[in-house]
Amino acid sequence: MVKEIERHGLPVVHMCTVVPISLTVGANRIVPTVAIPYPLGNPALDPAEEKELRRKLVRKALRALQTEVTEQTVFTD
Amino acid sequence: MSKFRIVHYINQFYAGIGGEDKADVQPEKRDGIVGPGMAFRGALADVAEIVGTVFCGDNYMNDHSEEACATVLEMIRSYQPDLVLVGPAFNAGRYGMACGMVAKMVDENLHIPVVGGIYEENPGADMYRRYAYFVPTTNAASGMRKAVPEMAAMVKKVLAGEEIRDGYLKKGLRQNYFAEERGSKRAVDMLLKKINGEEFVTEYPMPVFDRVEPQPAIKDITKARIALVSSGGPVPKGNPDHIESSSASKFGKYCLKDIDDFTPENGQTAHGGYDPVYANQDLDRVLPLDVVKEMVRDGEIGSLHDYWYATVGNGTAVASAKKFAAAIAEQLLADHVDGVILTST
Amino acid sequence: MANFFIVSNNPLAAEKYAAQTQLLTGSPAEVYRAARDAVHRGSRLISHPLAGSVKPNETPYRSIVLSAAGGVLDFRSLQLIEDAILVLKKLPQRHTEQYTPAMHADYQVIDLDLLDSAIAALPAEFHF
Amino acid sequence: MRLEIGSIFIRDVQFADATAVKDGVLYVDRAALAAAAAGEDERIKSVEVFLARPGESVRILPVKDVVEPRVKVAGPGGIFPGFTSNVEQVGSGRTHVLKGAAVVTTGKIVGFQEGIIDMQGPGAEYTPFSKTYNVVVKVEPIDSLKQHEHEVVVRLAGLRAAKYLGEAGRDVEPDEVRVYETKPLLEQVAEYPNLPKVAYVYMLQTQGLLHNTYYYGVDVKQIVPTFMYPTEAMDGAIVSGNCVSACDKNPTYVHLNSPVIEDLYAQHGKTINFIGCVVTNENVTLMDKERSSNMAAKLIGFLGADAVIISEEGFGNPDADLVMNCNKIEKQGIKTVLITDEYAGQDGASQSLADSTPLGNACVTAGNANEVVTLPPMEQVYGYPEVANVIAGGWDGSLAADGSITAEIQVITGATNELGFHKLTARGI
Repeated sequence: MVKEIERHGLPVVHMCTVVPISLTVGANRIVPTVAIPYPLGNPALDPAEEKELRRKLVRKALRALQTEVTEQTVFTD
Repeated sequence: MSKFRIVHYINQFYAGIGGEDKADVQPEKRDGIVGPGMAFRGALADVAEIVGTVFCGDNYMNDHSEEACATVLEMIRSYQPDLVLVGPAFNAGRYGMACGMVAKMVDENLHIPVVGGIYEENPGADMYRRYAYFVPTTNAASGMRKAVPEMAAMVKKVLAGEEIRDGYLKKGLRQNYFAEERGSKRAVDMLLKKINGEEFVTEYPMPVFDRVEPQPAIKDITKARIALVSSGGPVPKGNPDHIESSSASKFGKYCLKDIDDFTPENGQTAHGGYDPVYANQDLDRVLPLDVVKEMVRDGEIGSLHDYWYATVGNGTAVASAKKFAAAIAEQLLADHVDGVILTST
Repeated sequence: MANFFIVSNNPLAAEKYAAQTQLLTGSPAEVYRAARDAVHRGSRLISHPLAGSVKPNETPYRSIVLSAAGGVLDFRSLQLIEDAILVLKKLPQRHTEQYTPAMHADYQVIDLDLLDSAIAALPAEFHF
Repeated sequence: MRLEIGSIFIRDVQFADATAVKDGVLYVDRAALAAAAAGEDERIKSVEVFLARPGESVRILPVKDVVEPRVKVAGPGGIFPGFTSNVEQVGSGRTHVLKGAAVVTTGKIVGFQEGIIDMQGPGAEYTPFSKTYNVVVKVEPIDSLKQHEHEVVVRLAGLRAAKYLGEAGRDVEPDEVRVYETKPLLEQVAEYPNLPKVAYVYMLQTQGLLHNTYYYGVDVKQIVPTFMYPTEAMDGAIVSGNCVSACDKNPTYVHLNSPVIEDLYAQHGKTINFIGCVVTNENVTLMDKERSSNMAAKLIGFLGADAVIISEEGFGNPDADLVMNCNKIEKQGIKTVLITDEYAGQDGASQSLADSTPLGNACVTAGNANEVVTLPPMEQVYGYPEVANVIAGGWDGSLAADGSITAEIQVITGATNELGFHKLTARGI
């Protein structure tokens, strides 16, 4: 899916929990997320903290989209 | 001996009905040859005859696939063919899909062989290659002159019952046969070749994954148009399109203009591959709509495409991914989207 | 307290390892789903979900040993459980509910034996 | 170790008053064989014996094991050490084989019916045991027997029967004598210093009840991988207690005639230097799998092998062991060839293995076990025909009223043997 959309000429940032799968399916910009049932959240946090966590992850994704890459890159920090 | 009977399936364009403006025409059949079938006539003359041509508008075939396929199948059946010829579709996405759907219907219901022509990267090729001998073609209709003799040769081989090992896009099926030597001997032979640096052919290729070149980065995200896509199955509450929980046959497209935040009342997941409790409580955990909306408002993101797209996939490659991605990308490009955030579970 | 647990639909497993077993009432597919959800929450597989050569569509009983929840997602466990679910999907469904009581008893014994081998080989970090 | 294998070619089998081999005919004293198979085991209620020859309209099911009659005529130890002989090291001296004859055991353990052998028709093509002269031993245990014991009882009866028949070849002059020899490592390496050193990683199914394999009588799941001289297998060092997945479990017969060992010996001293085997297991826990693959890879490295063949046994989880062994051996710069079989679904469209690795680039396949075949009715059925509905790969209704069976080829004994004993394979179309 990621790879196929990118093939049509759009940069894609893949936000996903299972980075090895993302590498396998051919994503070029990868942002690791929290957990499979809640990639962009964490039910253990209070709602405000959870939203802040999500905001940070999305900002990281935006940064990935603005970063030139030549090969599959995982944006960890 | 009487000649083999062939039915040819083509689209509205090759049938001479018209282009994109006629892509909604319903299935029709004509006795004998219409359009490109003429080119096949000479090549097949001594063994087979195109006894009928069935055509349909590409949009009609794709948008009403169930009825269209059923009608096309009955039209094909009415000619009692020995083989069905589809295309060539070259790189025309919707025509390729149509040819593929016809191949599948014929293979599963009439149990007669199908020969087609298609460009390897046409999404229809990946989706439906297992149902036909698809001869690889160039990506444009200018390759017709090359495609016809190759397809005709494949038709002849198939009708003659010859064992066909190449000249088509592999169907991706595993087929048993008895080898000359037993397995252990073949293993020793393969090992000797591997030791000696000679070429050897594995009998079971482990799955490999192709890559795509990274697209250039977005220069300034505050001016860019972003779209949200997810393979985690985020859908409006009630799953209005009835997206299946796994191996879904369709993707969802939903307007996000009126939603600023997901709640248990307006969103849920359709994905059957994980515990849905957390996503159903707050779908922002799968599709970060709340923060993205705020960031657009605050100017951190230029603008947002008005729809989100939802598929159900476990991350592993599924045959339909290409088809979905092609359809989604088309709509995103039409709306001048610059980049995509795709979330997965 | 044990730092591992068993998801199972085998009553013999629940009998023998009462305190450690989450007994489910459904098919092996339910057991796989429960194990998958546990892996998604951070549990690691201790036993292979396709233990034994008994095909998952053939046996009505399945027991899987996992580490107690916590920790980061273990990719290897994820891969194995997802692959096992795919294997179950590709095999034709069989009407195991029509098995005779004696057959059910046999499949329970087999599953328990595979479970016993896993418990006997429990890695040192795990305990009752 | 140096072992002479003297093959006595068997061209027919008949019942007679006394058990003997004469002019290529195996004469079987029916009652004496039944008594020998039963031994002193009071858990056995009765033993019946039948004969099944190639081309006859005979079906045997459910097959538990197939064993070849052999007798040790010189050298230490006896056939099937740890079972019908003491645990002396075998694999040297001389062994006589009734080549072409086989003991086929059949017994009923309700849930786990296993294995079909057809002596003619389409099913016969799929099993290597349609070409052997089969002495069918049907074992009926006492009613109260538990599942665990049932498997043991039938397994031991088969070994005793094969040993009893093998004795008939003790004083017969073999039609052919072949010599197999692998020396202690340093000597063996020195013998052919310029040939690539090849070893064999011999994976055995070891998961639990009905999934066990024994090496000198010890349950292999309890050992760490160890070194084996290839000739040990020829004397019955490896015995199968595996009754699940008929197509790709390794009957004891196939261990005795271990095909990779035989075909590596065929090249020994010519193109390769066959330095030995590493026997390893396929256990249920992931930690065991890690440990065993580490140990096996270490041993292979220690032996200084340049290349190995790795064979698998069984369905599903052993794919993980195969992949681990392959990865860990390849990463030491040692070349591998893998032997497996496939479960690609009835239409051949599914993923074949439950695991994969890009390093597994040289793979031999024994075919897709999910392929569906229809086996026409046979005039004679030995065993328990009603179990066709419940064997692996059969499904409800697979036994038709006329006696024909529609099922996946995984029901056929040896159809997709992963030691490479048979010719079935698969290709991508």
